[in-house]
Amino acid sequence: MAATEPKGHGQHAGLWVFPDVSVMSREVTEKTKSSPRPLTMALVVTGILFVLGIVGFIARAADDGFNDISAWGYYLSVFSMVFMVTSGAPLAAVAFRFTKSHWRRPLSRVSELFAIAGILNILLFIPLMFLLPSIGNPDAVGGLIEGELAVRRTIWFEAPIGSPHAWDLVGVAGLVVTALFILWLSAMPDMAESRHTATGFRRTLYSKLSGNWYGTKKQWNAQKAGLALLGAFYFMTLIFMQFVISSDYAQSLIPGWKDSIFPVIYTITSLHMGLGAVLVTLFILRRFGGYDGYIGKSTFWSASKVMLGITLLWIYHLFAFFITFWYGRLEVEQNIIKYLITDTYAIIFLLNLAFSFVLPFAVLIWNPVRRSDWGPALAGGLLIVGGIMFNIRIFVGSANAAPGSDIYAYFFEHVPSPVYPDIWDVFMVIGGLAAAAFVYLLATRLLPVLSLWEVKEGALYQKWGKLHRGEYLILGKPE
Amino acid sequence: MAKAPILGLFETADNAADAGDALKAAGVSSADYDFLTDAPYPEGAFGEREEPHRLYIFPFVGALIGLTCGIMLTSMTQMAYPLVQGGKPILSLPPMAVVTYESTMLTAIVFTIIGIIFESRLPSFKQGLYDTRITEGYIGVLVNVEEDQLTQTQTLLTQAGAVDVVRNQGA
Amino acid sequence: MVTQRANHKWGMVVDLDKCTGCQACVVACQAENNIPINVKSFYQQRRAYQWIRIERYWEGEFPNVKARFIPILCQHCENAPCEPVCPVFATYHNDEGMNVQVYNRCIGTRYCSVNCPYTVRMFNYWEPQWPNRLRNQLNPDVTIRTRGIMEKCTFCVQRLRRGEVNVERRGLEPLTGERIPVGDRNLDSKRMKEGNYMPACVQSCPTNALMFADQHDDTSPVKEIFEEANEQIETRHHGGHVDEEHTRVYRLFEEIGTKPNVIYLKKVDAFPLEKA
Amino acid sequence: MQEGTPLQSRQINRELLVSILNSPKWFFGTISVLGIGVLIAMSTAGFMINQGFGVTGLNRPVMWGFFITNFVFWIGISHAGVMLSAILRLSKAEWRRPATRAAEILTVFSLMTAMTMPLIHTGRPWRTVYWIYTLPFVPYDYARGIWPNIRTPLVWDPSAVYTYLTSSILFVLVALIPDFAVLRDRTTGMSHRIYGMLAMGWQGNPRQWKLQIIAGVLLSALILPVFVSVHSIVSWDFGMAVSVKSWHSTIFAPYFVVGAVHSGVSAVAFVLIILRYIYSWQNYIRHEHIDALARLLIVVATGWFYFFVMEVVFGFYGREADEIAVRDYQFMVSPWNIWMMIFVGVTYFAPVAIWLSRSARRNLWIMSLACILVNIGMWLERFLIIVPGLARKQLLTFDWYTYTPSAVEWIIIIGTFFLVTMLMVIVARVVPLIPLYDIKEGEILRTEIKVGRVTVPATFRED
Repeated sequence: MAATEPKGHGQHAGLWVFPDVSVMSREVTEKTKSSPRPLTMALVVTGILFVLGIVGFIARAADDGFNDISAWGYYLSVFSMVFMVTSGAPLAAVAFRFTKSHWRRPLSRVSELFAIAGILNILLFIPLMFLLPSIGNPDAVGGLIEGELAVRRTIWFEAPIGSPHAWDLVGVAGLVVTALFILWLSAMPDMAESRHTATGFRRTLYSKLSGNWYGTKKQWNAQKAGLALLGAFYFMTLIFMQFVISSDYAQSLIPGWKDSIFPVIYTITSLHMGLGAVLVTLFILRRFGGYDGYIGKSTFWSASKVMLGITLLWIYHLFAFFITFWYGRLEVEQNIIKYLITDTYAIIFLLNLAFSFVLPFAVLIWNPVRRSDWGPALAGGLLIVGGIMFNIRIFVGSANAAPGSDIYAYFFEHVPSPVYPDIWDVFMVIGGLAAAAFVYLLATRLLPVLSLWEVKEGALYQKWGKLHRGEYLILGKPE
Repeated sequence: MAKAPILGLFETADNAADAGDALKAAGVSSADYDFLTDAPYPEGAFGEREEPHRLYIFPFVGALIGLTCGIMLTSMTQMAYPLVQGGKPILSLPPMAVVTYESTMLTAIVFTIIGIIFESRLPSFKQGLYDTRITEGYIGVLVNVEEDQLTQTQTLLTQAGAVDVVRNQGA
Repeated sequence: MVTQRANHKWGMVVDLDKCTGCQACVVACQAENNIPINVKSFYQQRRAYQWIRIERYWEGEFPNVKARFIPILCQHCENAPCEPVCPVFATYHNDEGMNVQVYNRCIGTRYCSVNCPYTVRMFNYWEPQWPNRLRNQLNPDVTIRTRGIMEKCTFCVQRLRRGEVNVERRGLEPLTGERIPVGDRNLDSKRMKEGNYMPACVQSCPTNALMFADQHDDTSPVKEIFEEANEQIETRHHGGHVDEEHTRVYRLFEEIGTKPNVIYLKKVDAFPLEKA
Repeated sequence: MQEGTPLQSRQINRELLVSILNSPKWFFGTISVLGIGVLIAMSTAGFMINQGFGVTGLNRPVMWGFFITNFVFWIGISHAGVMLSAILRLSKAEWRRPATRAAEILTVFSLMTAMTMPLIHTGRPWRTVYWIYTLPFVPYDYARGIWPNIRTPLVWDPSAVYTYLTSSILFVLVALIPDFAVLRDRTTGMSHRIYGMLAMGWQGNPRQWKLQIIAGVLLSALILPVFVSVHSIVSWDFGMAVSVKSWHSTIFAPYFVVGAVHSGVSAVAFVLIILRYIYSWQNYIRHEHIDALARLLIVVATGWFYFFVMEVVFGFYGREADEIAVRDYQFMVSPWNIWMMIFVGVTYFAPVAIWLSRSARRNLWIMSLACILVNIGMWLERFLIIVPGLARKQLLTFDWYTYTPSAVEWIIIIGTFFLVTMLMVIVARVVPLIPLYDIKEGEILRTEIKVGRVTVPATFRED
């Protein structure tokens, strides 16, 4: 079991854990192999919900077909939820590895494993290709409409071949593949370590994937460089894809909605959901998974500061959007505010505001709460709910803003009434989220949820030391 | 029987810490001696006492005051001078939010500054026993003892390795 | 004894079909409102004072070209972008639907002009000067603006005020001067015409291209035009469609949502240019 | 990240107070030259106020020009200080230590300079008292019952900027108390008394130090939101203007903030290089500090570029003729297209290309070149946002015009640069631009970890 820390001076006791690396590998691999009862239960439940989701999808398809996007608002939003979580979560590992923070070490694998759940993005996206109305106005073909109304407003200005549908799919797939590469590269040492001790399918998997990794200096350097490069590339692709998805499937569907900050808000919400999911997972692992010897509260504490930051960023960007639209008296802007904020989806918006800013902020502003492990996890959960509300508000709203051919109108001139989910929509939303959880749970059986090599590396650079009479943490910063 | 200050100057932090231990052993209460340094040593480096403070209250109080003032100023000025401008409501909230936010932050910060100065017991212009060598890297151990114990405290400090011991003139 | 003023909502209609671009309105405005003489350098520096200006656009290619004229003045918007940005309340919307400028408050941040889509707000770059022989033509009812402040079209508010005093308060018929019974002391368009209680540009327009009246006044020619314009907005709000072919009514930059109190009537082009 | 040799606190005092305790020969010469420049600018401003705004190049469509550009620029520079000291304090980055003080003082002075711009750019500056005293709690012209019109961004501006100015001045002063104590112990006579007053009887006991440290973190956390709000509000001066198509964009607030950080941090890096050169502070402002700043700048610049691209993309996204007109004027029409190319080149591509190479990051000449380039670019950015937008405001092409600044404007703009430099030089004579106690703390906390044969630099951390 992990070594207990010496009592530091002041209130920082209980913050740091120093894993006992000698037994770590064995213990973690044991945990990975074992399948405790609650876990199997969770697998069963999520699996059932997953099936329900598929049922809902089929029913929806049978009811409405794939022609009119306005029937698929909730499907759109559930795709976006899964996309936000699974693409935002790996960023935690990438970003904090970039800043060389020691506290990220127990966190990185947990966040990278979301890449496997990210495979769902591709599956979920395929129907959307058929749903997105084409850019060129079909009425314009007969020469009935020329000029500004001949094409929808999109970021694909002159509509190159196959855009946006095919390119979006390529982008999503590329993002998922990049994330999987990062996972593979960062898990390679761990797989190599246990490729001989492991049994069954894991043995074959590990030995296949870890290739000829022997941990030579050269290999380590190559791995570090590769992780850095892939990380940078992943970050760029992520930002770009979220810009594309948010403007293709939300902004361009509301005629005349020209809001340059929306992609940024979307990305921040995605960070909310990703980091939230990571912290909730960490909390479960620490409290119930028996990983408390490896995941210190310091991880939660440092992550909570970042979380507080992005919570404030969210409200800041939202206000920047709101005040700009409110101040001008442009008809289209007033209508969009009415539609998305004050009138049609007012309740959803209030929930979104509460869960994305008010409640998490109220939780995170207290130092003792941030030092605990439940506080940040709670805030993470709240942020996830907020993200769900955000997606429902934006995507259901966009899909139903201008049904039929009004989508090619130039201005958003009258405000429609809200669209409530029917039973299939509920199935799809729950099922989609459950699917992500299901795949993630499977993934935790596949690979250790703790990045062994990183934690070991961290153990080299963190220790307790005496300065005169006091005892403090010593952090080494390797170049 | 009044208490008198005495200040021992040490080259190294370890000696100063030794002096602290010695004083504790000699039964001087931890409220009676202090370590004067020219740089922030991490808390407890000399095994000194914990310093409780209530600094965190100040920003909250300030923020509350600023919030109320901001809301009152912005809303009441709009009501007091009801001119329609650009079809906006007389009491338009989004602009209020901006100015109110600024006033909140301003008062919070000003209160924090006041809190810092107050909590660190400044300004204290009739400065007690002090030596300019402290800002040269020497570490001062300032002890308040009964006047009759001054001499033995001085010897105690010297044994702990004080390079110099300063006392008030006429004591 | 002062009787209560009727509540007015002034509005102007510009019939582009009648406008010949003769600039009479510009001159009249210049004379009425004590606007400084626009010397050559003012035009070269693009600092000419023109509360109302005739914009001239060419249509088509030489040899077959047509000149198009549009008089542009302060649109007295309901949602005027210039108003809320003034830090010192120097411009605001009064209860007669007019966008008024308070010269004494103005400190000249020029934000209102920046925020005016029609660029009808003039800034006094220099101290205004008149040659001595023109001193006596200055209108005593209008303030002379000092340098460093904004000024703009006021719908000749001084004339309207005189009309209010004479008709609504003192109750005198503009032409005959006999007393009006207290019941109908209203400033309807007939009395406005008789007493010239209308902006100088309207009064001076030789083709009656400019119409000015109270939108609440049933006898006024502009009433139904404004109603038509407002109906169009309503229909569009309720998802209806407005047939652009069969209406001449429009407002400048309608999509900005400024809701001007000046309405333009499209030109009916009897002999359109053949598309080259 | 600690290179260089360990330092004794005697040595630290001697070397960091060199600018104060013994006056350099070049001081008065420099001051007088700068002062003359400032005087010329001030008298030019006086001439402009006396003659009226006719002497500038402004005209009817383009009512805002160089002054507003310069205002936004200096506000942007002022964002360096709190950005650096706050974010680096909060993230406990070791290399912040020499950078914070200089950055904060640069903040204060550039803010003061920035605020002169809107004052002299009003038509009747002698009446701006009615506008400027719209701080929270200070209603103006009470007698006539006229109150601030809080609906206008021009009133949000002063409230934000004065909040920022007040809090950063207090921030600097509080952080200066221990260093004032050092100076109090080193000086005699009048200056001794003054520094004694400023040090407020600082002793340096654990309680005072603890609160000093907490103050640093707490104030950073409090000022950070203010600093974000300031430039957002400055950007809303433009974002709220519906009539100027290219201004009315929701992204302006974050776009301006990131741009401000970009130019500000570059400015701080430049100031640090200058300080290192004139006071020979090689032991304190080391190459790794400039290096770290440059690496931070790569991230900031890329973030800025992202927002820039967003702004442009969504400018075209609307497909509205009036917006396209502005964009066309910006990107296609000479000379604006040339300025635009220069601006993007020197703001992003050239500097980032430089910063990507480690050797260039550690070459002070190249670094200062890059920093200057960034600031030229950021000045151009504001200019290219403000003027083309106004010159092509709406589709009334009859009123379209351009803008050429007059000599008066040029002189005043250059004068502001003289002013900031002069203030910095003067303040370097009275307060240490590198926090002594911060450096000393760094020396106390530095240690090493042995891993096998190598020793890794490490630091003691209280949490």
